Amino acid sequence: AQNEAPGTNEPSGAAVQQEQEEQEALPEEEGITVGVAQCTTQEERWRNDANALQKKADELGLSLQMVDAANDTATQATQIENLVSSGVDVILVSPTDSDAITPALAQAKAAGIPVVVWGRQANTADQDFFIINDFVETGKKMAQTALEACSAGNVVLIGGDKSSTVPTEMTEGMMSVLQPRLDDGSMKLVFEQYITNWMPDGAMSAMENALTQLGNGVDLVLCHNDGMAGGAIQALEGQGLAGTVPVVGMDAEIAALQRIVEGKQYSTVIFDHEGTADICLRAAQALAKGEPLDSLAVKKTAIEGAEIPTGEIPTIMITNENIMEVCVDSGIHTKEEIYLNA
Amino acid sequence: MESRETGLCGRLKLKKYVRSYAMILALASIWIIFQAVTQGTFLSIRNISNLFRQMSVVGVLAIGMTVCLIAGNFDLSVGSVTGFLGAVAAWSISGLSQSPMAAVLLAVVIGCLIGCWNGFWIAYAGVPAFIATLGSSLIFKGGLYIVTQGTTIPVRDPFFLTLGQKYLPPALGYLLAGGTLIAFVFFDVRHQSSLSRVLGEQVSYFKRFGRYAGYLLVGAAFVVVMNSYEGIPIAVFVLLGLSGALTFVLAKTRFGRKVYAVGGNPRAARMSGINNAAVCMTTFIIMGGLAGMAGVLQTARLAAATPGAAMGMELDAVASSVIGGVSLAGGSGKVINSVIGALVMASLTNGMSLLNVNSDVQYIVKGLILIVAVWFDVRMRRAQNG
Amino acid sequence: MESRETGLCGRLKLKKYVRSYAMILALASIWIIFQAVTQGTFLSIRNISNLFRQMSVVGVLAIGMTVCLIAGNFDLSVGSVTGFLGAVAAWSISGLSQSPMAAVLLAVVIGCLIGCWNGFWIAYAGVPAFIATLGSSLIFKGGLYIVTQGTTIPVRDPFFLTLGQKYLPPALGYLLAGGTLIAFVFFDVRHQSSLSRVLGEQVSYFKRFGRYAGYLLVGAAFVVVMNSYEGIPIAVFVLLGLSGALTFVLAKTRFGRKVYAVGGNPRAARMSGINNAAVCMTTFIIMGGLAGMAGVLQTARLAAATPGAAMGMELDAVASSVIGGVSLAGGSGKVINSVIGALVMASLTNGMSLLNVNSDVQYIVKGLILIVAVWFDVRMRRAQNG
Amino acid sequence: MSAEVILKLCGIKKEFSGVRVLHGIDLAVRSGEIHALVGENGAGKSTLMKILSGVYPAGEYGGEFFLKGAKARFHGIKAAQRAGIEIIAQELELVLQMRVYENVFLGSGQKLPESEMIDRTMKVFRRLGIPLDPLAPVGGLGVGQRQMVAIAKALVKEADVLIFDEPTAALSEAESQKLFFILRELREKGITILYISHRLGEVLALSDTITVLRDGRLVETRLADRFDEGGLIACMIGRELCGRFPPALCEPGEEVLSVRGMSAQDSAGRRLVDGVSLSVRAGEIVGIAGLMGAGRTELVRCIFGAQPGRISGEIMLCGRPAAVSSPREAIRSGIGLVSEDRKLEGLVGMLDVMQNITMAGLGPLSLHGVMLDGEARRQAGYYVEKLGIRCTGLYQRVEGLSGGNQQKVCIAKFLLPKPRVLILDEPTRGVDVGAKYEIYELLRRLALEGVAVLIVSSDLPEVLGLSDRILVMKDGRITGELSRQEATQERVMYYATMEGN
Ligand SMILES: Nc1ncnc2c1ncn2[C@@H]1O[C@H](COP(=O)(O)OP(=O)(O)OP(=O)(O)O)[C@@H](O)[C@H]1O
Ligand SMILES: Nc1ncnc2c1ncn2[C@@H]1O[C@H](COP(=O)(O)OP(=O)(O)OP(=O)(O)O)[C@@H](O)[C@H]1O
Ligand SMILES: O[C@@H]1[C@@H](O)[C@H](O)OC[C@H]1O
Ligand SMILES: [Mg+2]
Ligand SMILES: [Mg+2]
Repeated sequence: AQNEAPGTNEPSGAAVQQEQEEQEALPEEEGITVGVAQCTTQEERWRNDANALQKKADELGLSLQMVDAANDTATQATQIENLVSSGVDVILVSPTDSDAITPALAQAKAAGIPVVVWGRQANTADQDFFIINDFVETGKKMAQTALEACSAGNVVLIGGDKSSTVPTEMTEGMMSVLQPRLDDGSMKLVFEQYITNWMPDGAMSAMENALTQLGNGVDLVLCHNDGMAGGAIQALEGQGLAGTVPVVGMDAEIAALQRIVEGKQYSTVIFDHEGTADICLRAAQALAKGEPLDSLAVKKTAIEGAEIPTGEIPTIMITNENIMEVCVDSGIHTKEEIYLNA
Repeated sequence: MESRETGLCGRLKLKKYVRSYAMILALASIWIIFQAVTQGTFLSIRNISNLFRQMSVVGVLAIGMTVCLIAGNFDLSVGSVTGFLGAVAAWSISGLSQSPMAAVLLAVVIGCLIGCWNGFWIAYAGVPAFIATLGSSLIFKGGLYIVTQGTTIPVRDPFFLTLGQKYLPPALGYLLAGGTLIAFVFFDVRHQSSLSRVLGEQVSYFKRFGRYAGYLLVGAAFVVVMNSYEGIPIAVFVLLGLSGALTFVLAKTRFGRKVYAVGGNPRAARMSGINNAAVCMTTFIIMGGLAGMAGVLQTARLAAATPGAAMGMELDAVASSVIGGVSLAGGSGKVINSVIGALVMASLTNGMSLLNVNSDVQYIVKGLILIVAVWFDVRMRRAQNG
Repeated sequence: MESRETGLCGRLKLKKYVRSYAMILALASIWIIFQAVTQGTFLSIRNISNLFRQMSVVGVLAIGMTVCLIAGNFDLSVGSVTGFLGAVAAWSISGLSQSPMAAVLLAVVIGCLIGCWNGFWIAYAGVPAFIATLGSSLIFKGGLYIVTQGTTIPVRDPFFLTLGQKYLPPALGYLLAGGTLIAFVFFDVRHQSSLSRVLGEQVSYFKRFGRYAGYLLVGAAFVVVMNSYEGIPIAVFVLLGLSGALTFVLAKTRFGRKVYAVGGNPRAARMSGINNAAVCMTTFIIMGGLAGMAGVLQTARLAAATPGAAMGMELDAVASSVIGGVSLAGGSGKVINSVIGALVMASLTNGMSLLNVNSDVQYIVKGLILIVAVWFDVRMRRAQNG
Repeated sequence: MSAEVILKLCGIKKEFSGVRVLHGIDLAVRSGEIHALVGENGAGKSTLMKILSGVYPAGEYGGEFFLKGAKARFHGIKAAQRAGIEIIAQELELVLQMRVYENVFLGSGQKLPESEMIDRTMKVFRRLGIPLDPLAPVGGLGVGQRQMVAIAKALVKEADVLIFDEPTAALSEAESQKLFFILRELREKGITILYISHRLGEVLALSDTITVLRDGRLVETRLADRFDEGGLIACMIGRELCGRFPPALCEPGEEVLSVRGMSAQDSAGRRLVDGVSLSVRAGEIVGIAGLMGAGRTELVRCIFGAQPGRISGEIMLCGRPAAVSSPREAIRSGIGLVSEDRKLEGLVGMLDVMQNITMAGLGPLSLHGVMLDGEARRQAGYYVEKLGIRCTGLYQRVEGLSGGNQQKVCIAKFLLPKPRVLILDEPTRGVDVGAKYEIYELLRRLALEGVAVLIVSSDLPEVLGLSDRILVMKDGRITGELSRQEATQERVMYYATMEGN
């Protein structure tokens, strides 16, 4: 847990002290506590968000109270209720589920606490700012990038655990791009499987089975995240095919970046964590102070009859072409980290 | 001689109380610690209300699991089945435009049918409960994905949502609590006096009224706290009602006796003319119906049925029962203790989430507290039994 | 009289064989059905090799679980612990630049210590295994996230990866199989002759050599199939080796007897002067060490440790054992049957995935087949026992 | 007879949850004697022996005892075993899933190859004179055979002091005699034997010294030849017992139970019961005698619908055919069976006395499915009093009762549904003389009320004294029928050991 500074309203002695120090340093921000309810921090993509948020909060002099729901809808509802109980000034939430979150947000509303939603949509008017990461869009982008590497042949799709809606949305996006080619017969979706708990081991077995079934006749592998892409590439490795079949993933895990420069994985998706954190927290700060949000919103989204000001989470496709500029030049990783094995 | 023996019997009974108090003591310690480290948030009236609402779904499953466990079985499918039935309820409202009552009924009835299915394989086909219910868990997980199509089914029906989100009017709360207490004292007085008629000894009035006073205190405190927030949450009321009903069934009915006998020594039960298979089947039907109710509460609480709803909740349900001292070997246990167990689990989750610590640390602390709390309970009991 | 009873005993023995054959029969049916519907892919040499590799991690856990189950306990923490230890191994190579041997050792030793921890709470502090291992499961889940920092730890050490990905040279495969068979026949002949000396009755040579021929056939078929792909996968070899060792421990050592006794009737065991707590503790240490090995195999297979690794695998492990006829009540079971159980589970997953049907349908079909296969097994056994 | 004292007990006290069951026992046991311990059910015999053998470790009891002059403080059974004390407990503790020889050598601490264990097991059984397959799973054995396994288990160990807690309760005369022979042999070797039994005849014949316990106090220790049976009984129960069996008064009435051509096979196709026909009339007590393994238990289990495997034959109740394929149907049609194995099939240990007693008669004790608690308590209380079940109250767990009192609970359970046919398999297993008489009286009274009573017992004097008619079984067949007048021990034994047909 060393990479995460403890939350500043942590009641333990050291943290309290730290908080006091901060308050002395930044007297004008005294008292603003942002409750952050994350869907999970067990995946690198979300952990990076958490880290970026913490870093940004320190810069802005905000206190964070972070909780994470380990991808469980009921837990998240509970946690938001708890945040409301503990009297935070703003709530920042990445919903585990778009609808299931609504009663909890209604409670926040009732308690007069403004809400910023990020990562996934919340289907309720009880929110004040919305920063979207649209998985249908992401799926589309991934498929489009994949078509650069391979535009005909047998496609294998390895999806995430259907206990969240993400896999369904990503597949929807991917299919909308591939559909014309599937229709004209130049591409064939030969294998589509969704892996319990997003387990890389399950993805590896599924890929082994796909290769066996198709006599290695696979031309493109679409994976819903990098962990599973890693499993799929292991299976390809077993057949000496790693590097010859393009594999697409998401999340920009360090292991995936390494594979990209090795040529074993074709692409991944990075969520601009710093940018996300910046928008989220500035929106939160503005809401807490009652300031306008105009400069942060790029558009308005109509949700349940309300027009919610909306910001955008930047996502960037990463391939071997742009990996240096996106990941190294921006300072996210060092070149040595990425080129460890290449 | 007689009087000495009844005196002893009194003492034994007292010990039984102490036994359930051990876990209450552990719970109290957990609460006090959280209260201290959350600087007062944990035991705020609002959070107490949250806590109880948060435990209600698992609580309903836990009391059903208690019945299964007492009969010497268990049900690994309740997580999936709860999710599935919650989705069925949501879909019957949103997709089929059924009335909320019909949706609740549908979930409970299908739940009972699923219970029949599980019970059939276990009681009549002889498949071990572990496999039969693991299989069912897979089946209804698949069913859940089919019903939800991998996305969320939102529910907007206000009456339905009431179940998960609204509160009893305060006055009604007081009325119900008062009524329950009076009924309880009435039946207990009758019971005690018939007892003393047989055992030929007066049960000490002092002790008895002490007990009534205790119940009154706990009940009143509960209702006052709940009412000073918004009232008793309806989901909590449902849980308490079902717990009361099941407690009655287990303690006072013929079926209840059979459940304990079958779980305690199946061969002896069979040799006493009990139809073990039918008893086992019935416990699963009860469990299924309760899973239906839990699914409804879960969907109403979240205003939506999600593909991941209630996943893994079977473990929480079993854990609640075991924390409450129900033995996995069957033959012993009480519904009320499982509710306390569920409260312990919910308190750990709630308290940890109020604290601003990393989720990995949360897991570790939660695991440790769980073990230590049960160990304390076990130790107390051992010390009592010499 | 004497001879009549020994005759009966012979028949009883035969029945036991039929008993393990029942699940083999079910397995065979599953294989044949999949072979038909996958149009020959399922039983292709390549897929058989895949199948065995895919089952090896769960297999290692299942044999450990068998020991726990026989002793009347079980371990819900093995999923988390396996993930944690796999990450520890990965981190000791990638982060600490340890040698692969050291990494394996570290994982196994820490595994044994975790076993001690579990065993301590269960055997000495009296915490029910369900709670103690559920708590541990939370603790090491937290530990896993701390070690991995929520991200994948890639491993490149070629020697380490060998464990998960490479094959024994075909010649070595033949040699080992041959050697094992010869050793087995040698010891069996010795054992049988000492038995027949005592029982004063000749065990039919015909039956005996029939049995040897059977083993030879199965063993040879296995090695030939594996060798005609790339050889016996090292992970599978590890699983078989560990199974052999544990079979020996359970069947032929004093500790093994004690495990059965403690699980079969703890009071009887205690009355016979057995130190139940020590036996229970040891079974958890074995389980922990095996979880370490399983973690290593898992990491080697994926060439990486991931935060979600082995999540929920405890259920697969218990399921494998139960499918293999190990009773959750303790006192009976065999390692080899659990391996067969793991093979059944892996076959279902593999076959369904070859078929590429919808994942929701897969869950349903898998659940159904699981129940029906075990039901068939139970029925066969019942029919045999009248 | 003035050998040294090997065991010396000083003021041994023991209480369970506040109830004192041993009030300071002082006793000296001489080396190489057979020292019998007698007393009513619940007198504290087993408890005392459990203290000596480390079942209740040091610290859980008051007082102290010395073994060979040294103070003994055992912290567990293992420690007692190491010191040379071995117990065969009253409630048999065997691992049913394991084979006979494995049980015999369980925890023996000896490192032996399998064939050696089998060999030694066979030798022990040969000495005991019973043909028992060392490889058979214990779960398939009858109670008597299990008792033999437990005895063998103690015999293969080298102990200085052997404690036998009612070893013969489930053995018939012939098997008991073999055991006595061995016990005397052991005595010759200098091994000390503590012996508990309710069969006073064998106690008088076998032991050198007899100690009588009553209500947790030692009332007498005397050389055996200073006692006669009447005196011993008086000493035990504090009063004289007039006549050991109540007189048979009645004229049998209508035929209540009639069994035709009953046969049962086990899974291996062996005939356990082979074409048995019998009938019992109202008011009649019919006894079934036979040696261990004769198939008596299987026969009565067939009648009760509790025998697994292939069963054929018909059962008539009061002249009408009755389909009895499960205990449930049997109980419904008015048949009750008190099983020989109370622990496995009789009691639910963790439930209380009331719940156990009412278990087979829940129907009449409930209204629309709701228990009539007052009535249930009244009825259970009635039988507790009537059978003299010694318990701390209706809410005591039956686990905590002494062996004999547990047996009485089992009997009460089947008295409560008021059966027309009551079958009792080893009805007085572990029951003391006083209580035995009460049970006999009760059975006789039931018979008078028109119940048909069928008893299976290995206690030959009991069968002879109680039954109006005796059937003798051998190898699953009835080999002889004797009226009360014709029946003698010799005749019964003749039929029980008859070769061929
Ligand atoms: N574990 C226990 N818990 C509570 N009471 C017990 C327990 N064990 C024995 N007792 C009580 O102690 C008393 C003595 O029991 P014990 O078993 O020593 O009697 P016993 O002389 O062996 O009788 P029996 O001839 O029936 O075997 C009885 O009243 C019994 O109820
Ligand atoms: N389940 C079983 N499997 C195999 N053999 C059995 C089984 N049950 C009983 N037997 C055998 O059947 C025979 C008849 O036993 P049964 O119990 O009827 O004898 P019994 O006359 O009642 O004698 P006792 O009860 O004194 O042992 C015995 O040899 C016993 O070992
Ligand atoms: O980043 C992905 C996340 O958004 C999804 O919820 O779970 C899988 C992850 O890989
Ligand atoms: Mg006794
Ligand atoms: Mg018998």
